[in-house]
Amino acid sequence: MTSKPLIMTRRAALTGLGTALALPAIRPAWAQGAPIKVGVLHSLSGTMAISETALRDTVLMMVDYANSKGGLLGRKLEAVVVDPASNWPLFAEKARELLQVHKVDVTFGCWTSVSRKSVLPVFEELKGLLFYPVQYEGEEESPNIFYTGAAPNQQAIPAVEYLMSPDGGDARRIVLLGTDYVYPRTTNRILRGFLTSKGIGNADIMEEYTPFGHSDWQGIVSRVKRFASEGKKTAIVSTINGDANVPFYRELGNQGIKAEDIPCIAFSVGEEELAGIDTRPLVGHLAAWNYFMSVKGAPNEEFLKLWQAYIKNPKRVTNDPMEATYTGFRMWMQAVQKAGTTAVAQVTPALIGQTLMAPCGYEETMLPNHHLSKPVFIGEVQADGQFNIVWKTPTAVPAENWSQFIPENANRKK
Amino acid sequence: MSDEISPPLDRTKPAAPVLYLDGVSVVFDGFRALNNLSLVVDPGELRAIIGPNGAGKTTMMDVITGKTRPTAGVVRFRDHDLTRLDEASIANLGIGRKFQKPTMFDALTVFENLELALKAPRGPLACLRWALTGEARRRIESVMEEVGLAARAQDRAAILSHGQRQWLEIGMLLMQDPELLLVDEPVAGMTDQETEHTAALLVRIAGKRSVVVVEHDLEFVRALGSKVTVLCEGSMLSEGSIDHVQNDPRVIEVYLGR
Amino acid sequence: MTRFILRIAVFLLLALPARAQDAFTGALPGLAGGFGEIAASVERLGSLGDPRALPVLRALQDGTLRKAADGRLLVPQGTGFVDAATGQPADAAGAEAVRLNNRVRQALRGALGRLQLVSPDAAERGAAAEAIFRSRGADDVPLLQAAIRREAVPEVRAKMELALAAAQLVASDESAKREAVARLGAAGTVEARALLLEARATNPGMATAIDVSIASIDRTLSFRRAAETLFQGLSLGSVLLLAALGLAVTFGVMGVINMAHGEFVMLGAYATYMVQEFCRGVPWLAPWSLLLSVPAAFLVTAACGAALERGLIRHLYGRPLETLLMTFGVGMILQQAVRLAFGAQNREVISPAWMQGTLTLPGGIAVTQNRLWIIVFGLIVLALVFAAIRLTRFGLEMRAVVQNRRIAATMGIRTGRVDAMTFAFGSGLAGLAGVALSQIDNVSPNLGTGYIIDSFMVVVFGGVGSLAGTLVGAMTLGVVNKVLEPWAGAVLAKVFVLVAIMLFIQRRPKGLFALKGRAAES
Amino acid sequence: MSATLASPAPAGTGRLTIRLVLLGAVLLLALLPALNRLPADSALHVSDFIVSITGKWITYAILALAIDLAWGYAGILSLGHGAFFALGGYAIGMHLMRLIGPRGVYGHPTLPDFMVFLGYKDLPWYWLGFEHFPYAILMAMAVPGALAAVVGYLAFRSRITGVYLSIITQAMTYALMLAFFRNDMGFGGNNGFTDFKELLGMPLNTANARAALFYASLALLVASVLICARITRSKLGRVLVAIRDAESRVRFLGYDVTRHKLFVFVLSAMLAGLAGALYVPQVGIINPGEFSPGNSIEAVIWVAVGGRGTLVGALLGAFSVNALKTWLTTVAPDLWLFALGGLFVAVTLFLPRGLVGLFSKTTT
Repeated sequence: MTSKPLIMTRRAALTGLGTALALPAIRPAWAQGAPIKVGVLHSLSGTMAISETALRDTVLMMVDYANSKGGLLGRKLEAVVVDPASNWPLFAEKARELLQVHKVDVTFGCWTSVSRKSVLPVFEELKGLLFYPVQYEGEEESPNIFYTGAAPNQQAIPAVEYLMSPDGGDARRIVLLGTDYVYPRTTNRILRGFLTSKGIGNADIMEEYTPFGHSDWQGIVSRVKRFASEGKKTAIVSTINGDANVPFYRELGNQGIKAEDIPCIAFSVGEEELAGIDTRPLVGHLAAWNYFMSVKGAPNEEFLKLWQAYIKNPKRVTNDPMEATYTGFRMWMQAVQKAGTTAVAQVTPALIGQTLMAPCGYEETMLPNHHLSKPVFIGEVQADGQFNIVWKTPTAVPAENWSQFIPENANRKK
Repeated sequence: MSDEISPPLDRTKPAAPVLYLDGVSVVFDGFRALNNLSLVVDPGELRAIIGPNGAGKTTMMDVITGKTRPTAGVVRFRDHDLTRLDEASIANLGIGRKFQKPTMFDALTVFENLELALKAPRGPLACLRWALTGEARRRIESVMEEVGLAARAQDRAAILSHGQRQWLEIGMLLMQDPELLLVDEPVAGMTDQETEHTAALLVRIAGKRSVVVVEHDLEFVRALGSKVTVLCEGSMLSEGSIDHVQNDPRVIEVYLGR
Repeated sequence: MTRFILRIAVFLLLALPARAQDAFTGALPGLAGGFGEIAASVERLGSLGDPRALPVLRALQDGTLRKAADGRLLVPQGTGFVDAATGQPADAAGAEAVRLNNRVRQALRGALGRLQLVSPDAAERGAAAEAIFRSRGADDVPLLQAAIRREAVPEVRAKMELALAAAQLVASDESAKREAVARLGAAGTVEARALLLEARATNPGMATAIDVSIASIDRTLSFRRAAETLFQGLSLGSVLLLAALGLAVTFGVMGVINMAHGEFVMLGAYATYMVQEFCRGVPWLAPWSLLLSVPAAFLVTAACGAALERGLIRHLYGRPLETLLMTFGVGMILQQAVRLAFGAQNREVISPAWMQGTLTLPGGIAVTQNRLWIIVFGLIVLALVFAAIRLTRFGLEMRAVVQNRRIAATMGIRTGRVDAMTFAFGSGLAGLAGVALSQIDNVSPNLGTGYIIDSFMVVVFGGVGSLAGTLVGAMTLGVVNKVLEPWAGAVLAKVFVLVAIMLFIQRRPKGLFALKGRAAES
Repeated sequence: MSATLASPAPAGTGRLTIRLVLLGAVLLLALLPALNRLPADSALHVSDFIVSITGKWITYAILALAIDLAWGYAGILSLGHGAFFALGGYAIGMHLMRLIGPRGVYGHPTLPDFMVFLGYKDLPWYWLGFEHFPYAILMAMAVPGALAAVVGYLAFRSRITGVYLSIITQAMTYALMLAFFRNDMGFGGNNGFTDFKELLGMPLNTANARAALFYASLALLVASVLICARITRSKLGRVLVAIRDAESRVRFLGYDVTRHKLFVFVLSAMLAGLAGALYVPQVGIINPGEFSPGNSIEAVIWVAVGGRGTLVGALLGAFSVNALKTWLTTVAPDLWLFALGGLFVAVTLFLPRGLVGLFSKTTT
């Protein structure tokens, strides 16, 4: 890592110090064009720091980017960074602090669903604006949150369709492996509904959950091998989260599960995660995302250049949630310009219908359900830790945050 | 040890023993700390126990007070089988113990230490409701008087001198109002005058209660003027008056020879 | 190389009727198309038996096959490229690599297998047989029969026979099929079972024979499964053993509760990473990096341990609970320091080749190499710890200080130094655990936190101060966990084990291998 | 064996000062929600943030008191008190979930969303009764109390003390954390319970509700201080200190140490449970992360920082460490762990009696 984040933080720290000291007293009045405040609510310590620090850096990069373009509405942008420390009640507390004490105009933050669920009531109560940049299980809609990651229909279902296609290996037996929390549970429930609709019976589905940070995959991987020996082509759909992936993939490699025989498609493994794994034994295993670093085209090149220059490391990778952060930030900037103010009440309607040529190379649109239309890519792991895109949707897919495969959603009016 | 096997006690005899040990053995990892030890203490008796280091004196006290379970043998207090009871129940039956190294509660004052030892209901709720009555206060004050700590009532036990700590612990023993007192090396660290005072105190107590004293200091034991039991390697070596045991060749060999 | 190609040519001419030479060039353009076309043309190239196909397919597999803008395919040769169809040198400027997907890889494996069945290298022939086994087709039967006739190496021959059986299962010859069913049944592998199940659906007439074979495989497999569960348990146990050994020294011997123990494990893993990065720059050192990191990790964490003991812990002797709280603070600091120094992301530690893949033991029991080595490593470390405590001067002084500090001091032992060394020793052992964990887990700042409670449980369960207890405790916990896992799931298995330990400590508060007697009483 | 440091509350005039300071602090705290009602531009205005965060700290302070009662007085260092706190939180969380009723995203009349989602047809039996507030509050005390009774009985009976007890209680909270993370437990898995709507007919997320919860917490804090003071000043308090300093000696005086320890441990767990029950509606979420061993250790450290064995110390520690943490996670998001970790080290090393030790004149 470079020392860049440290320096940034110190700057953020100083501004934070200023506001914190002024906390009980009257806040200093800015002479003219008080800066626009951008809250950054990502864990910098604890278990989620591994994923979320890169997003913190992405937001800081975007603040720099906006300022280099002369700010917004003639005002400077200023980031307020806090550390909710992977602690969910602390997320709620910090959200309230950002909104009430620092009076931020917009917040970018959260990774896990539980952290989002924890801050949701706060944002709704205080009429804040949150951009949530990670793919998630859907089944939610809040007037105060914009979801710039994928809904299940933009990731999970195309991925399984691919596995069942001739190109993906004609899988007819599916292993659903996940970390035991709501995103895998929901995704797998949706997938079960989808698989049933495709004529795959329950006997051909294996579902297994492990705790967070699970590190001993020996038993499960051998059970998968056994399950795959029932005479039908088998594939693994992994919703394994975070830290558990490295030991999982190591075990997969060591037990000799080759992508040609039992391909494994992951929804939570991106370039950042692969950076910690020796990918040579894993070539050919898959991931489904709405963006890969290896996407070709000018929008992505611009994004990469911006990022690697900001982080001062030409080798640092980008990933899907970073792209979603970037896209969300750009759309927010556009909406602010359109609305002529940062007031949430005006920015929110201005956001709907915003379009952006995103780094993924497709034009993405903010839909009335606060989700984006996004393309879906399937990438194969390469020996160099990048993904080779083997399949993509022809156009951006609109998000369905209420899945049609969940029976309880049947009577929900669209 | 079931009750049926243990030897019947003759309750008709006026002086049934207070403490009755028969064939008690304690084995730690093959090491015999006590070896077929038998001991009988009568009501009101003052008994001194001496023996070289490792003779099993402290282990014997541990067995009586429930700290250590015997590997074999009978341990009775009046008609209670002590091998089945824990320390607290044994203490509540009326056996008080003073430790070799004076042990008390350093964070509490002298008064409070004695108050804790005072015979009273011991349950948590009873302790919560406990209020110091005039009578209890008088008892504590009289014991403080007796052990010479009246002036230090409000001092913390931590700042007492070694001798004063010995006294405080004896005082706590008295507060418990036990039928049998086990006193382990009560005069270590005491001045001659204090030692004399202690001997007199123990003799005085012994009239009403049974007292077992473990001590190295033979002068002190002589001052007690009681029956003496000599332990060696976990067994009884000799028993009788101080003169008798001092002249017993086996005792001399153990203390001086080999 | 030329001789080899000649042999292929001769063999192919013998084995197959001559086909039109331009079938090869006809199949090539497909490689420049979509994945479906690539796969189809790979299959055609494989079945053509044209010697020119081999370099093309190999280049495709290695990712070095290029396609030019005009659709010509370029194969690397020497420093440049040649046109795959004509063999003429060609300019690769502007050409892009032909990409693979799993379907292509599958086809490629079969095609290369068919072509490599005549390779002079026995290992390559064996791999080829395995590849055909996986991608078998009815066409492979004559190919394999010819290869088996010429094969001299028994192991390779066995693999070929198995592949033949797999191919016969999808061919039309009924009697050969029956034979194949029996042979696959005798093979007793998961893969054979899968083939048989597949065949059962398409050959209803042979259902009974197939069921007999499957039943025989299932018997073999259930035995193998039990053995593998045991191995997995021992493997988990050895990880726990490594993590707990350091605690057995610092907690068991010194009575110091070091909540930063997990962070020391993490530091050991980062030391492994650092050594690897250093060795990467020195090519001849690179293969030894993991071995080098063993002493490096030990020294780094031992130094940290010594610093912690001298700087902080020694002021708190006799106050174990304070030490616990203080080291928790130290753990927080270490974790964040590493996070700032190395970044929050995982670091990649590459396993050396000898630690990758699976080893098949007699009886077909498959064990993963990295786990196997960690078991060996754990036992070696245990033996060294035992030797260090029992046989060295340092061990003697350590035991003396533990038993009676004052007397040890009067005998001229510098107790402060012994304390520091003992603590450093225990911390160094944590570093060794870090080396092992870098091979199976994330190298991230959180690495150690997942192991600390389990390690404490091992030490408490086994009996504080007893190395034998630590060994038995770790292995028991590992095996019990793995035996329970299939029924209860990974989480409940762990919860059950924790509850069981809490109840067990009821019965034996001092653990399995308790020290008894007066020494333990005080 | 166990900690030998001293000191029940200092006697005489010191005690009076402490009472006055405490009374002043309580009055000051009681003013906060009122100041919150002042117009936002008033110099004395206190933001919602301050009110809600202070309310949260008050529940932490109750937890700290509970820990101090067990550790500072009876020498029982439980590293699992976070579990009692979390169980209390779950009990009230279950009540709050039941109150959501058909307002959940799936509109099911009785089942919470996550149950609809996992395909439950009926409420599991252990959810029955939680629609009644008194029952939920009872459970917020009874469940932690019962757990403490079982674990405590097993541990104290076999005389597991000191660090062993700490390790066992830590394993207890760890096991509970793993268990509650399981979605199949019927407690919402990792997501736990969130998006509460109302409590006792009062919509949450309003200034009124915040003030009410704040005063309820403050009342419980005052009650806890009084209960703890009543205990520590009684002979029971002295027995506990005696157990802390020389457990076996207390046995030889005829006290049933197991019962005394169990009494205080269960009481402490129940207090922690109640604190958790007040904490959850204020922060709006309860999830298994509350069971994480680190949380329990942190709570113990509040007590150590403030000064254990004194009730004021526990309060002081809980407020000061949490205030510091809130401030630092914003001011120095990358470096606050150094500051906090360093504080823990410094306090154990240089201030064995905690911050209170700085002010108290009594000598040891």
